[in-house]
Amino acid sequence: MSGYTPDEMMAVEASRRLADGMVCFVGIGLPSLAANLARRTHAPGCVLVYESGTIGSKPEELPLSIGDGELAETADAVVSVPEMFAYWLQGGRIDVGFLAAAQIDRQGNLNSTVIGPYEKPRVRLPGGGGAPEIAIGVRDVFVLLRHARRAFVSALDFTTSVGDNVRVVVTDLGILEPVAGELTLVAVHPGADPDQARAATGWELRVSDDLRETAPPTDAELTALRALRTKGAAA
Amino acid sequence: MSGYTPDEMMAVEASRRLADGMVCFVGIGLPSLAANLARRTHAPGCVLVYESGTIGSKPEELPLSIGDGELAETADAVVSVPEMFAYWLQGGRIDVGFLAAAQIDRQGNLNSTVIGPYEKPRVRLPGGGGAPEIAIGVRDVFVLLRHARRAFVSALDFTTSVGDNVRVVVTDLGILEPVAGELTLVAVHPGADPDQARAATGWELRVSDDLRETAPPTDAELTALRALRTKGAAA
Amino acid sequence: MAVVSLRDAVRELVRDGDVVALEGFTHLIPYAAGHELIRQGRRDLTLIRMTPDVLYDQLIGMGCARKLVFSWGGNPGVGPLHRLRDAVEHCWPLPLELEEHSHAGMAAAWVAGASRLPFGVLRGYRGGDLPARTRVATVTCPFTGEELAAVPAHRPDVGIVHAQQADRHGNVQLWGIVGVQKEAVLASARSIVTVEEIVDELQPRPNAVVLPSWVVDAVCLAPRGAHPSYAHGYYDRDNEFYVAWDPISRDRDRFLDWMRRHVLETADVGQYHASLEEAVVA
Amino acid sequence: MAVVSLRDAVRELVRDGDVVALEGFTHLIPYAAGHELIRQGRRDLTLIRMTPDVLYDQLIGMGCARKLVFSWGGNPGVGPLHRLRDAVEHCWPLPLELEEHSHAGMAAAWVAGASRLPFGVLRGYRGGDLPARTRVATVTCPFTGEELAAVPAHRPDVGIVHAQQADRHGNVQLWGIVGVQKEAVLASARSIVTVEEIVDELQPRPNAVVLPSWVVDAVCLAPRGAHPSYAHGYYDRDNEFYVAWDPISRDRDRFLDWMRRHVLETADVGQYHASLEEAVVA
Repeated sequence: MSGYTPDEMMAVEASRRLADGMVCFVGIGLPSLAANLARRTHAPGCVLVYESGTIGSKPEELPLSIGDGELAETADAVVSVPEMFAYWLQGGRIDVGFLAAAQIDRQGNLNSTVIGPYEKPRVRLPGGGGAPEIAIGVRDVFVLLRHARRAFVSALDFTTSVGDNVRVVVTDLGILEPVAGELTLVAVHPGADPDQARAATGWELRVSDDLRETAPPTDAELTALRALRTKGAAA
Repeated sequence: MSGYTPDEMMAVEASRRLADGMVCFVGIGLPSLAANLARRTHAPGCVLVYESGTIGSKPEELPLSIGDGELAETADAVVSVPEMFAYWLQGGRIDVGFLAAAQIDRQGNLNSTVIGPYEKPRVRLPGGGGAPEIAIGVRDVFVLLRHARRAFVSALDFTTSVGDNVRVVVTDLGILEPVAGELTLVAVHPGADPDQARAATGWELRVSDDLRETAPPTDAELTALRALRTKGAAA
Repeated sequence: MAVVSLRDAVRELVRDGDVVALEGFTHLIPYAAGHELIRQGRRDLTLIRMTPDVLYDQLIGMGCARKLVFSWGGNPGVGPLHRLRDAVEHCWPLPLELEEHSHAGMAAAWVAGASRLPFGVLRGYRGGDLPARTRVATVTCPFTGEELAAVPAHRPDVGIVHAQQADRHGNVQLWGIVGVQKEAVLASARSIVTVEEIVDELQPRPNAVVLPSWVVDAVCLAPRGAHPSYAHGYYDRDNEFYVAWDPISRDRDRFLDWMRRHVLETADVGQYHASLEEAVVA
Repeated sequence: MAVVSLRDAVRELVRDGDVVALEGFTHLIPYAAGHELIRQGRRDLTLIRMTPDVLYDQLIGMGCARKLVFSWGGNPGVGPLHRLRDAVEHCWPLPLELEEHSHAGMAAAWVAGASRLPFGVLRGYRGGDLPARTRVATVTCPFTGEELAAVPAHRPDVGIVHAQQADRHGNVQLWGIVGVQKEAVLASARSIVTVEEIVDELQPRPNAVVLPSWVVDAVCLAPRGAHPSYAHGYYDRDNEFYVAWDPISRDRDRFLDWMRRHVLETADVGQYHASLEEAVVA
């Protein structure tokens, strides 16, 4: 049980930041994994909200899409998509929103629109989806993003959402938090070091003076996490 | 069966103007009676919409209020009040709206707000409710109002809703329709004459050159009407 | 959210001078909560409701309200509200300020409030005298140039609604004609929901509105707490009561006597119903 | 409204150059109707949808679309849409104009369309590069002075959705995750609803959207017409198909071959499913 993947470390660390009773706007993939893990471990009352309109979903299996049937079946309430964005997100009722992106800059601004120029992109990405208003509508934005120079860039190709409410970026190497307006490495995961993070960052990464080491996933966390993943894989 | 009341004549005449398949925004009292009568006689596919949010209500008994439980139970759909006004009324999906009022002028403008000055009213009336937007949101407004000088006035104390879409005013004496922008007596009910209508109108009432006489309620109409009323009274 | 007594909820959550909405569109009108406001002698309230009916007549007649924000104030299917008229026409027991809208305007103001927008937009308030007498403005569509009406959002201090059920966690479900109750709760800074029943688990129902426990401040058990209004699936509207209210409310003394007997001298909704049954027997 | 064949509905109601929305938020995506658009060779369409997924990848790859109005274009949980990318990055088979919004902006545009308002208002589109690239403007609150975003209403020529059931009169009911389907139908000048089943009478269900027959132009029977999306209560999402689409759609020839075999050379949704089963067996 002592071995674990970088993705597992990311999901575990993100889940730890969710407190019981928090209301979370959850996307698919690692965020959904992290939020469901929190619900299965230390935060059983964590409320999962999916942008498809499900409020308080309690899926047994990890969904592949944000609109899987189980999310509706296990929800406290299902509302229309316009209501979700107007009454619930814009209504200021969501504590935490998870975001991912193709690029992030040192202010926590995110790009999920294009790589290259907008009119003639080298890579056309899926686009903003819920991100622009999640970024300004929730109290705390958590970003989950693997560390790489092409992702941690000095200048975004396109600003899809603004970084004002980004409180933490969890990567596969460590944890960044805004310090005096700039994302700063405040912790590294076991086995990683700050130089790896510096090398994987496209700007000159600040490192906190009291750099911490993340606690590795506990056996209980890994067991709960893998139970979730297995179910998801079996779906 | 040959005897009938002025109210019955009004309800029957109003019901005759509803064609099968028309979608009607219905208020309580005579409009509800007229619309339900139409549904029981010549227009079984007439769709009754109540502002409480019920669409396609098919009440067995006449409701006392626009929010009676039976309206919801027998509806094709029940929506929230905001949705009713935004998607359905403002959405332009309603053919006919019934309005009543305390006062009407020769342009069909209506007052259901105050008698006397607004700030120091002699009689404070219930207010506009749905009327201001029904008056501009439906294709045809039908007004049901008993003829009296205090109701048919040369100048309203307050304009609650505008007369632009008023197509007919059914009174206990006859029928008024706009002719060249002014409500004109185009028919009298059996037993009534234009002078009675003139005397009960606070402006100099125009009378159509080819004044018709309304057909009296048929036995079938009266039977259906009284069946409805009896049920309502027993509720 | 906690399941608490209605007395404690009103004591802790409603203050003199508050803007309070007790919503309900004919169905599920929160009478028990309104009566508790009267018992606790709240004063200077600004009362919001699309269709103020007999409950607001009672609150106004008992001197709880300073201002009314509304779109239709009558006794549905019966006639006028005599206490409302007496306050507006003769300042009894107190003057009552009015802010008057259309239903469509009120509905848009509720949606804006629930959406945390400062205003709602509608095609309305056209041509009549209402715009000159109320808080309404125009906005111009930046794409078409059309002028539309803007109404300021409702943002009450307290929103109060009645529902059929809550579960033990305080999740609320109401169904039937749902009116603007969801919007009233979500637009308010604080909220109280009275319920017919507390159940182990909410069963999803057609046309239901569900309010998760974390958007409600207090859930209070108040069986038959909507009387003389009704609770779909529990009891019917007491149409006879609405008819009987007309003569009771016409006369100031008779009104005050009725309120003393059935509200002030009863402690809760159970005693209120007992007092009504006694009155029928007597 | 009339119950007609999907072929006739598309032939009569959808024209080249139309603005068409086939909505569905992961659930109830109207694949059968989209495939019929491809079979009939519609061209120059402006396609609207919040979450264009594999169906729009197919329409774009087959050259039906001139423009896409959207907020998130991907294969949910899998990756990018290769046909969408190829059109945007390499103009294959045709250039594709994009009008790009956020989900919140698209939702507000749908609500405005259903409400027959020219624009929707939201607190959004702030600070990023999107406003410079799309149709969005600002409006100022006449009461508070706050600046808010305005989006132009969606008003498609044709709105197409899939639902679980219609009754014999053409009243439609859908339930589960309901997305923006009600808004898409009500915002459109014409509408087509494909259904899993036609029943004698609709039974009211929790969380259902009901569309009365008189707001729908054509109801078409299309069992399993949402595949590979799903119909709550009928069949599950075919997650494997979404995963399998990635390699199929990566390659132009393989894509065209797949479309020929399963869409162009099949006459309807029944034959489409038969062709998929054959492919598995083969």
